[in-house]
Amino acid sequence: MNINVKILRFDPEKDRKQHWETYQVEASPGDRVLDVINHVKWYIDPSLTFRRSCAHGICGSDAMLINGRNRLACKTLLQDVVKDGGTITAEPIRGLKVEKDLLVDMEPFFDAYRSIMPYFINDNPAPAAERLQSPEDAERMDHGSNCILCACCTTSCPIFWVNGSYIGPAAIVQAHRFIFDTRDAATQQRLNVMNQNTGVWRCRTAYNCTEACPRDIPITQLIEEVKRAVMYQQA
Amino acid sequence: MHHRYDVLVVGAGGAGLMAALYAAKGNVSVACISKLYPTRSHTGAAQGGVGAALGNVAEDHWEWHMYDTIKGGDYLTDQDAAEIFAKDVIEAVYELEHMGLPFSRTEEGKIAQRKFGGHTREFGKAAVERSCYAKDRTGHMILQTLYQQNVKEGTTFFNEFHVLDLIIENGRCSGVVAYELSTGEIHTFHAKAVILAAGGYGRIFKITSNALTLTGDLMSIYYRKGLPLEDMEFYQFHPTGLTKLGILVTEGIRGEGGILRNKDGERFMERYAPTLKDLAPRDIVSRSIYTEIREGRGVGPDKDAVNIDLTHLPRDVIENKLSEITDLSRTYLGLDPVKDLVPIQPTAHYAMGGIPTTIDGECIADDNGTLIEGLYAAGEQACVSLHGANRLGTNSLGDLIVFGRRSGINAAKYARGTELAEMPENPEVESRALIENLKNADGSENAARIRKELQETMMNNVGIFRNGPDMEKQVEILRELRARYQHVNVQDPSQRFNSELVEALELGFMLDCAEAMTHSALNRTESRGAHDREDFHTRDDVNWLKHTMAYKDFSQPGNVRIGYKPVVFKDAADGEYESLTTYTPAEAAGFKFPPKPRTF
Amino acid sequence: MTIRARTMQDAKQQSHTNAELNWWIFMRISGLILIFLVLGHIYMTFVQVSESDATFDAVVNKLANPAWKFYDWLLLTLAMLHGVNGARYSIDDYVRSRPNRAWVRNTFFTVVAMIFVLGTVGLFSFNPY
Amino acid sequence: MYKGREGQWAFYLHRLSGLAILAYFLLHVISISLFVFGEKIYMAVHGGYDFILFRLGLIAIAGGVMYHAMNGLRIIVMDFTGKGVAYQRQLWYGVLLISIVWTVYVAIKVLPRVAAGV
Ligand SMILES: Cc1cc2nc3c(=O)[nH]c(=O)nc-3n(C[C@H](O)[C@H](O)[C@H](O)COP(=O)(O)OP(=O)(O)OC[C@H]3O[C@@H](n4cnc5c(N)ncnc54)[C@H](O)[C@@H]3O)c2cc1C
Ligand code: HEM
Ligand code: SF4
Ligand code: F3S
Ligand code: FES
Repeated sequence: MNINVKILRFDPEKDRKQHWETYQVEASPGDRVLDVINHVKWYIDPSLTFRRSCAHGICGSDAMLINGRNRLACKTLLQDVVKDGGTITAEPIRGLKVEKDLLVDMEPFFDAYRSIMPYFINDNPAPAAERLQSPEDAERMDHGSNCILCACCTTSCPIFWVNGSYIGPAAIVQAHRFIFDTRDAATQQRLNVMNQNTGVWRCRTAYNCTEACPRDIPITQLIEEVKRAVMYQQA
Repeated sequence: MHHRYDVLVVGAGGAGLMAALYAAKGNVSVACISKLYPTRSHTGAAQGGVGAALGNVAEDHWEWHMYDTIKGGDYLTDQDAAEIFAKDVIEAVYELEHMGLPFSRTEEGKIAQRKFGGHTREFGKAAVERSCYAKDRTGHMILQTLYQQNVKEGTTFFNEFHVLDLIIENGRCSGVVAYELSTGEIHTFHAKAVILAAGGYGRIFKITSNALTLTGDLMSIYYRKGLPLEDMEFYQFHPTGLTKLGILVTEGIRGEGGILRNKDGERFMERYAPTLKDLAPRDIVSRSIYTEIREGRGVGPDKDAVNIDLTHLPRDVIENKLSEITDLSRTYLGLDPVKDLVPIQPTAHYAMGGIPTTIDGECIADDNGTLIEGLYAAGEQACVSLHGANRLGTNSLGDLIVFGRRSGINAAKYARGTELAEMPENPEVESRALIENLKNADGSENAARIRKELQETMMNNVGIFRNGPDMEKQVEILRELRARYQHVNVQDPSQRFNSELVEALELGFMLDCAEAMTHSALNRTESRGAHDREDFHTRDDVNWLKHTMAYKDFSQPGNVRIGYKPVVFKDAADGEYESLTTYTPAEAAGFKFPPKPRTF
Repeated sequence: MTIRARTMQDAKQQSHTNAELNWWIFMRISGLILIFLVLGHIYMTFVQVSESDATFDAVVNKLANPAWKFYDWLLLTLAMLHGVNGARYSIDDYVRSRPNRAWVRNTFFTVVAMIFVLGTVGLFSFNPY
Repeated sequence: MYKGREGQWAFYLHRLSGLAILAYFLLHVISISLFVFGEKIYMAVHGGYDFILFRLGLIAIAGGVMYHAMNGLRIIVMDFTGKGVAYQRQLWYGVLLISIVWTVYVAIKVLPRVAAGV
C-alpha cells in the first residue's frame, strides 16, 4: 500500500522552528512504523534523526508521538494506524527538549528516575545462597519490573507537560517495583520521596500514561497503590 | 576534549555494566562509554534465562554444566574457561539476586529454574532444570539490575558516545577515541586499563534477532589494528525467530514444552535428536529446521518456516511464564499461541567468536598468546572460548556476568599497580580522518543499499549451510562492497546528532566483521558446531581441533591472514590443563572430556 | 523544585512535610461533604426558587436561623479551602518559573482571604433586626 | 491535541469545572456579602442577576457542579479501590450521564422562569 508519512522535523543548525515534512512511502500493512521511518532515512532523506535499536519493543529507544498518541515506532504496525492512501504523523514526544527531529533530551527523564533511588537496598548480610521470597511476593514486582524506561508514559502525562518538576509516572513505576519488593529495606525512604511535592500527589489520574505504556503496565493503578502506601505509612 | 580515568569500560550491556561495577569495587575511578543509553543495550532482549547449576529444582552439579558446555561447543571450548565458568556462574547468579534481581521463584521461595536446550544431568542422560529465569525477560532484568547498581555506585556514564579507535602503542593500551553524537566532538579518553564489552554483530545478516545497533564496532576496530579475531566462522543461528522479522522466540518456549512441527504436523525433531528432541542444542535444531524446509516440508507462503506448537500447554503457562513471546507473536504476527501455531525460522543470533581473551579477560594479540597490556574484553564481542563452536542457550548471560566480573576485577587490579601510559600525540587523527572521508567522499553510493546487499549475501552465502564456491563468491562480493563503501557520501553536513554519519561508520565496521567471518569459514574445511559445510560434512578432530585467528592482511584490501591457537583440554587426573592443536583418539584417553561424536 | 535526590540522605531532607498528603486527604473529605452542601444549596436557592427571589428580605429571613448560618458558613469555608487548594494545584502546574509562581500564588491567596473575611463578616456580623 | 482517552478528558473537565465553580463562587460570596452594606447596594448588584445570559450561565454552573461532584466521587473511588481504577471508563460515562440528566432537569425547571422573566 501507499502511505504518506508526515514527520515533524527540526534541525538545530538550520531551523528556528519545527516544521512538517511529508514523504510518500510504499509499504505493507504488516510493517512497523519504524520500518517506514527507516525507509525514509535510508532511501529518501538520510538526515532524518531518531533513536532506535532493538526494533521489537524491548529497548525503549523509539518512543514517539504517532498519530497523536505516544507509542514505540517498532511496536506499532501500519495496519493499526493507517489505511491505504492514508497518512501517519510522527512527532517527538512532548515535555522534553527536542534536540533534532524525533530525538529529544532524555536527561530530565533519567534524572527523575535516579531520584527515586532505583536500586535494591538491603545492608543486612546476604545469605550464602539467595534471599528467599514467595512466588506471590515476587509477583508483586511483576508490573514494575517490566518497565523499559521508554518514557511513553511520562511524556503523555498532561501534568508532566506543564509542570516541569513532576517526577512522572515512569519514576513512580520504578519506585513501586522497589517499594513492594519484600527483600528491600528502604521502603520508608522511597515512600518519603514519593511524598514530596514533586511526587505522587501531582498525579491527577489522567490515565494517558496507562494507555501509552507499550508494556501494558497498569501504571495508574500502581501510582494509586503508591499513594495509598504513603498514606498508610504516615497514618 | 580529553578525559582521564583509571579504568574505562566500552559498552554498557550486561558485560560492560558488570565490569564497571566490579572495577569500581576495586577502588579505582571508572567511566563507562556507550553508544546507547545503558538500558537500551541488547542484553535487555535476552529472554530465556541464565544457566547455573543451583539445583533448586532438580539435582545438578557444575561438572555436568561444564560437560554440557564443552559438548555443546563441539569440543572447541577451552575447558579451563568452561570449568571456571560453570563454578563461578553459581556465585554470580546469587550475587545478581543479592543485587535485587526479581527472579521467578519456586514454591520454597528459591530462584526458579527450567529446562533449556543442551543442558543435561549426568553427562547427557536427560534434560535438567538449570536455567534461572525471571519470567521470559531475564536479560531485561539483568540489564536493569546492573544499571541500577551502577546508579547506586555512582558510575560515570558517557552515553551516546561512539568509540571509533583504540589507542595502542608498544603492546600497551592507553585509552580510546570516541565521537560524541550530540555535539559531533571527538573525545580522547586516557586510561590505565580499558575493558571492551561492545556486543555482537548480528546485523551483518538479513534475518537476525540482533538490534540495529549491533554492528561489531569494537571487533572491527581491534581487527583494523592488525590484531586477530578468533573463531569468527562460528556464528549461531537461533532456531526460532518469528518469520521474516527474525525477532527471537525464546528457547524457554521449548523448555516449557513447545513442539516444533513441519507442514504435516510431524514432530520432526524426533528424527534428528531422539533423546533431547526439541531441546537439542541450537545448531542441531536450526539445521534440522533448515533441512525440513529444503526438503519441502516448510510452512507459510514461501514454505520457508516451520511451526512451533504451544496449544497443548495450559493457558496459564503461556500467558505468564511466556508472556513476552506471547505478546510478540500477538503484536507482530497477529497470532495467539494459546490457539494458533506460530511460524518460525532460524535467525542469526550470536557470535561465538570475537576478540580473543584469556580467562582473566586480557586481550590476546597473536597466535602465541602475547597479551596487550591494559586491554580487556568481555561479553559477546570477546572470545574466551567458552562457547567453542556453538553456544548453549543461557550460557551467554552467564558469560557476561562471570567474565564481565573477572575482567572488571582484573582491570582494576592492573590499574592500581600501574601509572597512566604515555599517550601518543594526536591520537584522534585517524578517527577524524575516518569521519572526514565519509563526509567528503565523492561518489553517490548509498550506505543503506550497500548494507542491504551485505546482509542478503551473507545470509545466502555464509548462513546456516555453507560451501566453498558460495563463500568464494562472497569474498568477491565483499571486496566489491568495500570498494563501493569508499564512495559512500554522508549528505547530512550537520555536527549535532549526525545519525547518518554514525550509520555509515557502522557499515564500515560490519564489512570488516563479514570479511573476517567469511575468510575464517572458507578456511575451515570441516563441519563443527554452528559451522556446517556441505562440502566437508564431518568433524575433523585430527586437523581442526584449533581456534582460527583471522588477521587483516594489509597487503591488499579484502585479504585475510589466518593463524591458529590451540584448544585447552583437561586431564582426567583433574589437574593440569594441556593445549592441543592436533589430536588422535589415543591421546584423548587421558582427558576428562575428550572429543566424542555428538549425539543428542 | 528540581528533583535531584540521589541518595537516601537527600531524600530524607527533601521530604520533611506531609503537606501534600494532608491536602490530598482534605480534598477528598471536603469533597464528600461539599456534595451535600453545594448540591443542597443549589437546589434550594436556584432550582426551587428563582435567583431574583433571593431578595434582601429573603436572605435576611433565612440567615436569622442559626442552623442556616452554620450551613452557609461551613459551605463557605470548605468550598473556599477546597477551591483555593484546587487552584493552587493549577498554579503549581501552569506557572513554571519559581518567582512567578510565588508571586501569583501570594496575590491569589490574599485576594481569596479577603473575600473569605468579607463573607464571614457578612454572615455573622449583620443582624438587621 | 494529544489523543488521550476518557481519563484525559475527565481530568481536563474536572479541572475546568473546578476552576469555573471557584470563580463563580468567589463572585457569589462577594455579591451576597454586599448586604453588609445595606439593601440598596445589595439589590443594585443583584439586579444584574436578571440578565438572561447570566441566568443561562448559572445553569451551566449547576451542571458543572454536578459533573465536578460526581467525577470527584469517581476519583475518590479510584483512589481507594482497585475496582475503581479498573472500571474508570465506565464510571466516567456514569458521571457524564448523571451530569447531563441533572443539567437537563435544572434547565427544565429554570428556563420557563427565565423566559417569563421572573
Ligand atoms: C533476542 C536475544 C535473546 C537472547 N536470549 C538469551 C538468553 O536467554 N540467554 C542467554 O544466555 N543469552 C541470550 N542472548 C545472548 C545475550 O543476550 C547477548 O549475547 C548478550 O546480552 C550480549 O551482551 P553484551 O554485554 O556483550 O552486549 P550488549 O548488551 O549488546 O551491549 C553492547 C554495548 O556496547 C555498546 N557499544 C557498541 N558499540 C559501541 C561503540 N562503538 N562505542 C561505544 N559503545 C558501543 C552499546 O551501546 C551497548 O551498550 C540473547 C540474545 C538476543 C539477541
Ligand atoms: C461538590 C462536591 C465536590 C467534590 C466531591 C469535589 C471533589 C474534588 C476532588 C476529589 C478533587 C481532587 C482532584 C484530584 O486530586 O485529582 C477536587 C479538585 C478541585 N475542586 Fe472539587 N469537589 C467538589 C466541589 C468543589 C467546589 C465547590 C469547588 C469550587 C469552589 C471545587 C473546586 C475544585 C478545584 C479548583 C479543584 C482542583 C482541580 C485540579 O487540580 O484538577 N470543587 N474536587
Ligand atoms: S512504565 Fe511503560 S511507558 Fe512508562 S517508561 Fe516504563 S515501559 Fe515505558
Ligand atoms: S497521565 Fe499523569 S496524571 Fe497520573 S495517571 Fe498518568 S501520571
Ligand atoms: S527500537 Fe527498541 S523499543 Fe523500539
